[in-house]
Amino acid sequence: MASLSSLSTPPAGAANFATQGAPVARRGHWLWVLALLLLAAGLTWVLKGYQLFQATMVLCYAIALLGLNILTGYNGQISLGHGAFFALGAYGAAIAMEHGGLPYWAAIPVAGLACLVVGYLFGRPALKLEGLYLALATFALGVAMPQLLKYKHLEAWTGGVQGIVLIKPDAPWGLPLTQDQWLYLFALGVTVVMFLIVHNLLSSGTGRAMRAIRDHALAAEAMGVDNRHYKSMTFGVSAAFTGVGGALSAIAVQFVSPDSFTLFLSISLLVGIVVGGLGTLWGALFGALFIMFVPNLAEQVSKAAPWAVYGVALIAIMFVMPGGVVGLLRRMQTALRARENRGG
Amino acid sequence: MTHDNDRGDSNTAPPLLQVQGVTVRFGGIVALDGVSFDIRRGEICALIGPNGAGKSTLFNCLSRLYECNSGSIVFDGQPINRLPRHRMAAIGIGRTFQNLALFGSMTVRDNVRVGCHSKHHAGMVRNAFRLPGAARIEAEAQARAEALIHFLQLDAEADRIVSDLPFGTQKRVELARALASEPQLLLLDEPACGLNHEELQGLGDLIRDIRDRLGVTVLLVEHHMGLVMGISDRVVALNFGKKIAQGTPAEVRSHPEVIRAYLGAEEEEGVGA
Amino acid sequence: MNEFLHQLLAGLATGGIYASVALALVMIYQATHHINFAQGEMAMFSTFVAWMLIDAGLPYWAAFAATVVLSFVVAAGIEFVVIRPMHKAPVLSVVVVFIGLLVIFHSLAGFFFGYTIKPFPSPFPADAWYGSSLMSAHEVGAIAVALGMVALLFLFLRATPLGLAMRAAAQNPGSSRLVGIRVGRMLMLGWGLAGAIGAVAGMMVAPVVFLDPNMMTGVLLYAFAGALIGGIDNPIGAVLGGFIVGVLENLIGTYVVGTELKLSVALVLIIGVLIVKPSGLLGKTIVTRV
Amino acid sequence: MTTNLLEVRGLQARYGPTQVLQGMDLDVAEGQVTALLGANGAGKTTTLRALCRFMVQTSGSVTLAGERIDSRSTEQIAQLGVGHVPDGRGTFMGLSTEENLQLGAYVRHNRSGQAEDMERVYHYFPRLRERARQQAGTLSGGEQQMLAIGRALMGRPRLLLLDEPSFGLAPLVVRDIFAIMRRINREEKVSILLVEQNAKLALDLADNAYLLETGRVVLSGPSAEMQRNDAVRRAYLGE
Amino acid sequence: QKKYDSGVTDTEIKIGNLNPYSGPASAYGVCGKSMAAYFGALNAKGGVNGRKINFLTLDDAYNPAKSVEQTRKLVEQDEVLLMFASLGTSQNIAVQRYLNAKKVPQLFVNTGATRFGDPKAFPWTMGWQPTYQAEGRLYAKHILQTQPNAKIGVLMQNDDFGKDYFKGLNDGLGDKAKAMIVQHQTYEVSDPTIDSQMVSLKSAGCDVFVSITTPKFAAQAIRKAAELGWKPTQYLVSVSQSMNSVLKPAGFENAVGVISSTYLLTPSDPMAAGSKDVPEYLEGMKKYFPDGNPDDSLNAIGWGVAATMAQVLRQCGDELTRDNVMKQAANLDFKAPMLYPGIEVKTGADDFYPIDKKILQRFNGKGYEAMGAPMAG
Ligand SMILES: Nc1ncnc2c1ncn2[C@@H]1O[C@H](COP(=O)(O)OP(=O)(O)OP(=O)(O)O)[C@@H](O)[C@H]1O
Ligand SMILES: Nc1ncnc2c1ncn2[C@@H]1O[C@H](COP(=O)(O)OP(=O)(O)OP(=O)(O)O)[C@@H](O)[C@H]1O
Ligand SMILES: CC(C)C[C@H](N)C(=O)O
Ligand SMILES: [Mg+2]
Ligand SMILES: [Mg+2]
Repeated sequence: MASLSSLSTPPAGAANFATQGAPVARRGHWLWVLALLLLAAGLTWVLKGYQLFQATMVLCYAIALLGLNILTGYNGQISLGHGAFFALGAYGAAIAMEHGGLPYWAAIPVAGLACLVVGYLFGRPALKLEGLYLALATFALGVAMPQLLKYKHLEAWTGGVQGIVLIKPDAPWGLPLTQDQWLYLFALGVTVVMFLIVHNLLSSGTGRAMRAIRDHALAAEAMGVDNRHYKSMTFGVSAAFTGVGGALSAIAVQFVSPDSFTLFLSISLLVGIVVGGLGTLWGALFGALFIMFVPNLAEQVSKAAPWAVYGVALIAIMFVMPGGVVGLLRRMQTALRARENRGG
Repeated sequence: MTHDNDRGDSNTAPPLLQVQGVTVRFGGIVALDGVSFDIRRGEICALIGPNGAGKSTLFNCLSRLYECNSGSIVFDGQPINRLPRHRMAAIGIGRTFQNLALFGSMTVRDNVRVGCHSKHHAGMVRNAFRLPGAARIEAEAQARAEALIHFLQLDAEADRIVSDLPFGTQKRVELARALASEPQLLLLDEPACGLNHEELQGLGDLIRDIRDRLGVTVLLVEHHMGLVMGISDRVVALNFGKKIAQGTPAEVRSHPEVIRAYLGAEEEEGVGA
Repeated sequence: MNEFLHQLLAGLATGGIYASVALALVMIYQATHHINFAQGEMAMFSTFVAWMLIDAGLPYWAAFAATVVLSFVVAAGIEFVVIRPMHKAPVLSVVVVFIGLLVIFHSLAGFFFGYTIKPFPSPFPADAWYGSSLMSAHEVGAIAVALGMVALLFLFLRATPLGLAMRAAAQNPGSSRLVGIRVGRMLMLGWGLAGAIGAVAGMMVAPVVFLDPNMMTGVLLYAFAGALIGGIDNPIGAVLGGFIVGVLENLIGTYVVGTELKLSVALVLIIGVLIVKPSGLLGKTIVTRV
Repeated sequence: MTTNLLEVRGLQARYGPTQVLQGMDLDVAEGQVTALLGANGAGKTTTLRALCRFMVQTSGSVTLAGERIDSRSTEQIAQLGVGHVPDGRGTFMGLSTEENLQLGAYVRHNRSGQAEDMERVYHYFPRLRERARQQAGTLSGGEQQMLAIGRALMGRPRLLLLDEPSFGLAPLVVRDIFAIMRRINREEKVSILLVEQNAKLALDLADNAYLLETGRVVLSGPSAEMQRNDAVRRAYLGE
Repeated sequence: QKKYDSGVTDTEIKIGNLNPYSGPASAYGVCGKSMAAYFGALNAKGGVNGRKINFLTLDDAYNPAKSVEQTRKLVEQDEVLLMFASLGTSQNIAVQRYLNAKKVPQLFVNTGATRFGDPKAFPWTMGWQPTYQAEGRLYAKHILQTQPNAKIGVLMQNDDFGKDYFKGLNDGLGDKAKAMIVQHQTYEVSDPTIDSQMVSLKSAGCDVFVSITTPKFAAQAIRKAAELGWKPTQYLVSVSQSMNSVLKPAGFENAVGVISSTYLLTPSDPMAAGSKDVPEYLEGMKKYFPDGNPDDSLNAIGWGVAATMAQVLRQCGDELTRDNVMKQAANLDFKAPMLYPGIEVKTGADDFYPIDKKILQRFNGKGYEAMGAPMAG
C-alpha cells in the first residue's frame, strides 16, 4: 500500500491564508521605523506609571503575537493554545529568578530557550496533525497548562496555586528612571531585537521555506524543504518568542499564577494576530494594542455586558477588515497609489 | 555497478535512472505493475499511455511522494527507495506537477527562490542573526532565480503573486522553480496541457533548450503526440500499469498495442468528418 | 469490579453529553467545513430560552419544541447575517467571528439570566424503570436521545440527496453552484440544524450540570475532542468519540493518574490516537492528488 | 434561420479591478455547436464563467431561450439547464465518483431516469464505472476530466458549456469525447458552446466559431469559413 | 484640621474595588454589586461624615495580570484613597506588594485565604472573612467530636480556595488526618461534572463527606450522592451554603442533614426574624440591586463588608489619610450588618483577622438550624 499520507491535502486552510508577500521593508520604511522607535522611546517620559505598565504589556503581547504569527501566519499551523507558551515563558523567568537567582535580563533568554525546546518537542509529534487536529492539540495544551502549573509535584518550583511573586528591577547604572520607565525601555529594547530577528528570518530563505510549506506542503518538500524540520523548528521559534513575551510580562506584572494563563489568553492571542493582520510583522503591534485596550474600552461602553460589546466589535472589525488592520492599511495604500497613478 | 542489458544498449555509460520492477497498489487498484526502464544521461524520454495508466504515479514514486510496494529505483547509482522526500531535489531530481502546485500567495520570484532551497540555504540560526555567509548564500539564490526568471521570460511578472497569473504563465513558473534546484533529471508532467498550437512549438524548443543548454535529462509525460514525437529521443508506453512498448518515437507510434490502447487507428483521424 | 462498572457507566453518561454537543459540531462541519466555537454557547443560550419558557408556565414538551424551532431559526439567521458576509474571508477571520459570537452569547446570558446556577427539569421521570443507582433515568434517556439524533443525522447526510448536496456545498462551493445547488441555503440549513441539535444537547446537558452561562465552556473541549477522535465527517464517529472521551477520562482519573491530571492525560492519549490515525477512528481520509 | 438559444450582448467581466471581457457579443444557435477560440489568457474561460455569473463580476445582457439570465445567480442558471464543464474540472474531491455523478443530476427534480443516465455515462467512460466507489480526488487527471464531462451530462442540460474538454485526455479518449458530443448534439439536440485549444478538432465539430483576442471578439462566422481564414490557419491550425 | 490623602475631598471619598464580572468566576461578580448597593443606600442617606462614597469597581475577569493593571489604574489614574474588598486570592496576592510599597490600604480583601492577616510583613493589607483554614478546622473538630472513627471522603476544588480549606481540615484532624481521610478527590472549575469523583468517594465506603466546592459543584455533589444512594454525613463549606442557589437546585430533600457553617445571616434564616439589619438590607437590595437575590450569601458578604468599610471611614473623621485609615481599620469593634448574631468585626494592631467566628448549622429540609454557639476554628 502506497503511503496515503503523502497525498493528503495541503492544510485545508492553506489557500485561505490570503496573505501577502515577503515582509522585507523597503528602504523608505526604515525611516518610518526609526521615527516610530524614537516616538516609542519618548513615551517613557510622557506616560504615567500605570500607563507605562500598560505600554510595557503591549510590548509583551506584541512579542508574543509575533511568535504566534510566525507559526500561524507564515507557516500555516494554527495554534489555539499559545497562551501555554506565554505561561511557560512567564514561569520560566519567574523560576529562573526565584530559584535560580538569575537577574531579570538573564532570565528572559533562559525562558525563551526553555520554550524553544518545549515548543520543538511539542511540534515534533504534532507534525502529523493538520488543520483542525492541530487546533485541537494546541487547544488541549492551552487548557492543560494551568493544571500542570499547579500540579502538586511541581509545587516546589511553581508555587502551586499561590504562584510566585517577583520583584521589579531598578534602573541600572544609576540612571534617573523609575522602575516603570526602566522596564518599559528595557521591554522596548527587547521588542526591537525580537522584531529584527523575525525580520531577518522571514526575509531570508528560511521565511520563504516557511511560507512555501504553508501554501503547498508537498511542493515545498519536492523543492527540497525539509518540512519536518522546518515545521517543528517553526513551532519552537514561535514558542520561544511567545515565551519571551510571557517572561517580560511576568516581570512587569511581578507575579505569576495559573489563573493568569487561562484559555482566554490563548484565544486573545489568536484574535490579536488576526485583528492585527495575519502574516504581517506590524500586525503584531496592532494586535497587541487590541488585546490590551479593547476590553477596557468595551467596559467603558457598557458596564452591564462589556463582553457583548467586545464581541460585536470583533465581528465588526472582521467585517470591515477581514485581513486585519495591516490588510486594511495595505488596501488603502494600493488604492492611494492607484489614484496617484491615475492623477499623474 | 551493473545494469541489466536486456535492451541491448550500445551505450556503455551507466544510465542516469533505472526503474526496476516498480509496483504500486492502492487498495485493490494496481496503478503500476512491475514497470522497468532506464533513462540515459542527456536524453529526452517520453512516458505515454492512456488515462490512469500510472504515469503520474510513477512520477510520484520518483519524487518519493508515493511508496513503491515493490521494485527499486536507482538514480545516478544510488537507490532512492529509502531517501526522505526532501532529499530528492538535492540529489538532482526536479519536477513539475500535473495540476499546478505553486506557492499561491507568493510572488513569482519567491516561488523560484524556494526552488533554490536545496542548493542554497543558510539555515535558521544563520538567517535569524545574519551570521557570516547568510548574505552570500542569499545572493546566490537571488542570482540563480533572476537567471531563471530571465531564461523563462518571466521578467515582467517577477513581482506578481503567482495565483493571479494565467495558467500558461504559471506553468512556466513551475518550470523555472523546478530548474532552480539545478536538477540532473527533470520530470515534466503534461507540460503541454492547456497550451495552444503556437505555445506548443515554443514549449518544444524550450525543452530541447533545457536539455542542450542546461544539460538536464528530461522525462516527460504527455498526451500531445505532436510534441512527444517531435522532441523525444525515446518513448516508453504504459497501459494499466504495465509497460507495453518502448523505443524510438517512430517505433512506439507504430506499435500495435500502443495504437489499440492509446492512439487509436490512424485512419480514424478526424472522427466522423 | 463494581466500582469499575460504576465508573464505566458514569463515563458513558458524561460521554453522552459530549456526544450530543459533538454531533452539533459535526453537523456544522459537514455543512460548512468550519468548527463553530460558539456552538456550546449557542446551545447554552437556547437552554436558557427553554428555561424561560418553562418558567413562564409552558409545559416541558411545548417549551422543548419551541426552543428547537427557535434555535433553528436563530442559528440560520446568524449564518445569514453574520457568517455569510465573511464567505470570502480567510478561515481564521471566520474563527475570530466565531469567537466574537461566543463572547456575545456568553455575556448576554450572564446579563439576562445571571451567573447563579438554575435547576433545569429533565423530561424523564426520576423514578422511571430504566433509572437505577448506577445510572439515573435522565442519563439513560439522554444517551438514548443522542443515539436517536445520530441515527437521524446519519441517514440525512448519507442517504438523502439533500444531505449529499449539503456535503458537496461545504467541500466545493464553486462546483456546487455550477451543478445548481443553492449553497447559501445549504449553509443556512446546516447552521439551523446544528443550532437545533445544539438546543437538544443543551436541554439534555442542563439537568446534569445545572444551567448557568458557564455550562458549556468545559463541555466544548471534550466535544471537540470527541468529534475529532471519532471522525469529524462521520456522525457515528462523533458519538462514539464522545463516549470514548467520557469513559477514558473517568478511568484515567480513577485508576491511572488521579483527578488532577486526568484531563491532560486523556488529551495526550487522544492526540496520540490522532497521530496514528489522523482522520479519527471512523473518519475518512480525504486524499488530493498532485 | 435557426433561433438563438443563447444571445449575449455587450458582456463585460472583471476580476476585482482587472477587466477581462471588454463587451462581447455572442450567439449560440439552438441545437448547434459553437466554438470559442483564442490564445492563452484571451478570456475564453472568463466568457464561460461570465455566462454563469460564476466567480466574476459581469455586466451586459445574456438571454437564454428568450429569458434574461444576467441577473440570475449561478445556481439558478444551472437550474435553467446550463451544464458547465469548468476549467480545472471542479471535482468534489472528498466524494466518491458515483456521488459526483449524482450531484450532476441535482438540478433535475424527478429522479427517474437518473439510473439510466448514470448507465449512459458509465457506458461512455467505462473507466469511471471501475472507479465508482473511489474517492474522486484520487482519480488520475484524465479520469477526473471524464468525470467532469459525465457530471455535466447527468443534468441533461439544454446548453452545455465545455471548457477545454480534451484537457489532459489521451488521444483516443479525445476522439471518443468529440464523438460523444456530436452524438448528444445530434440526437438530444443539446446546444454546445465549446472552448478548445485543439482548434482543428473544435472547428471540425462546430457549426460556428468565434475568435477571441484580449477579451474581444475579433472574428466570427461559420466554422468552415474560419478554417479557411489565413490568420486562424497560421495561429491555431499550425498550417 | 482636615487632613486628606488622594481621593478625598470635602464631598467625596473615592475607593477602588475589583471583581470578576466576567471570566470563570463571574458568579462572584454579585459581591461587587451588593457593595455598590450598600454605598448607594449610604449615599442616599448622606454618606459618611457628609462625604459621598464614590465606589469605583472594575472587572479583572479573575485574572491576576488584569488585577495588577486595573489596580494601578484605580490608584494612579483615578487616585482612589484605598483599595477595598477586591475578590480572589491570587488576584490580591498579585497587587499586595505593589499596594504595600505605595502605602495604599488593601482593605478587607474578599477571600478567606490565611495570608492576608500578616501586619508585620504587609501592614497595609487586611482580610475580612473568617479564613477558610479556620472553617476547615471547625469541621474537623466537629467530626472528631461526633464521629471519631469516621472514614472521610473529601472533594476539593483544585485551587487556592480548595487547598486552604483542605489544610484547615487536615490541621484540625491532627495526627488522625492520614488515617481518617480515606479518599481525596479533586476537580477543576472547568470540569463539566464530578460524577466520577463521587463514584470513587462512595466506592471507598466513606461515611463522612467534606465538600470543598463552589456552588455549582456543591449542588451537583449533593444531588449525585442522593442518586447514588450514598448517605454520608455531609459537610459543606460556607462558600456554598446558600439555600437558594445551592440546596434548592440540588433538591431540598437531598440536602437534609447537610452540615455547614456561617458567619452571615440571610433573610431566609429563622434567626433573621428579629434582626433590624435585615429589613434595611432587603430594602437597599431592592432599590439598588433589584436583580440580586438577597438570600445569596455573596450579597450578604458584599453588604456586610461595605458596612465595615463605611465604619472605618466614619471612625477616621476628617483625617482621611491612608495612615489613619489603616489605624482605624486596625481598631474596629463593630457589629456589622448581616453578620450572624454573636459574631462581630474586631481588629487590633496585631489582629488583622476581622471576623474569626463561625457557627455550625444543619439543614433540616426547610432551613438551617444552628448547632451550638459561634466559635473560632
Ligand atoms: N492515491 C490514490 N488512491 C487510489 N487510487 C489512485 C491513487 N493515485 C492514483 N490512483 C489510481 O491509479 C491509477 C493511475 O493514476 P495516474 O494518475 O498515475 O494515471 P496517469 O497515467 O497519470 O493518468 P492521466 O494521464 O489521466 O494523468 C488511476 O486509475 C488512479 O485512479
Ligand atoms: N481569478 C482571477 N483573478 C484575476 N485575474 C484572472 C483570474 N482568472 C483569470 N484572470 C485573468 O483574466 C485573463 C483571461 O483569463 P482566462 O482564464 O479567461 O483566459 P483563457 O482564454 O481561458 O486562457 P487559457 O487558454 O489559459 O485557459 C487572464 O489575463 C488572466 O490572468
Ligand atoms: C469564594 C469567593 C468569595 C472567593 C474565591 N473563591 C477565592 O478565594 O479565590
Ligand atoms: Mg497523470
Ligand atoms: Mg481557460
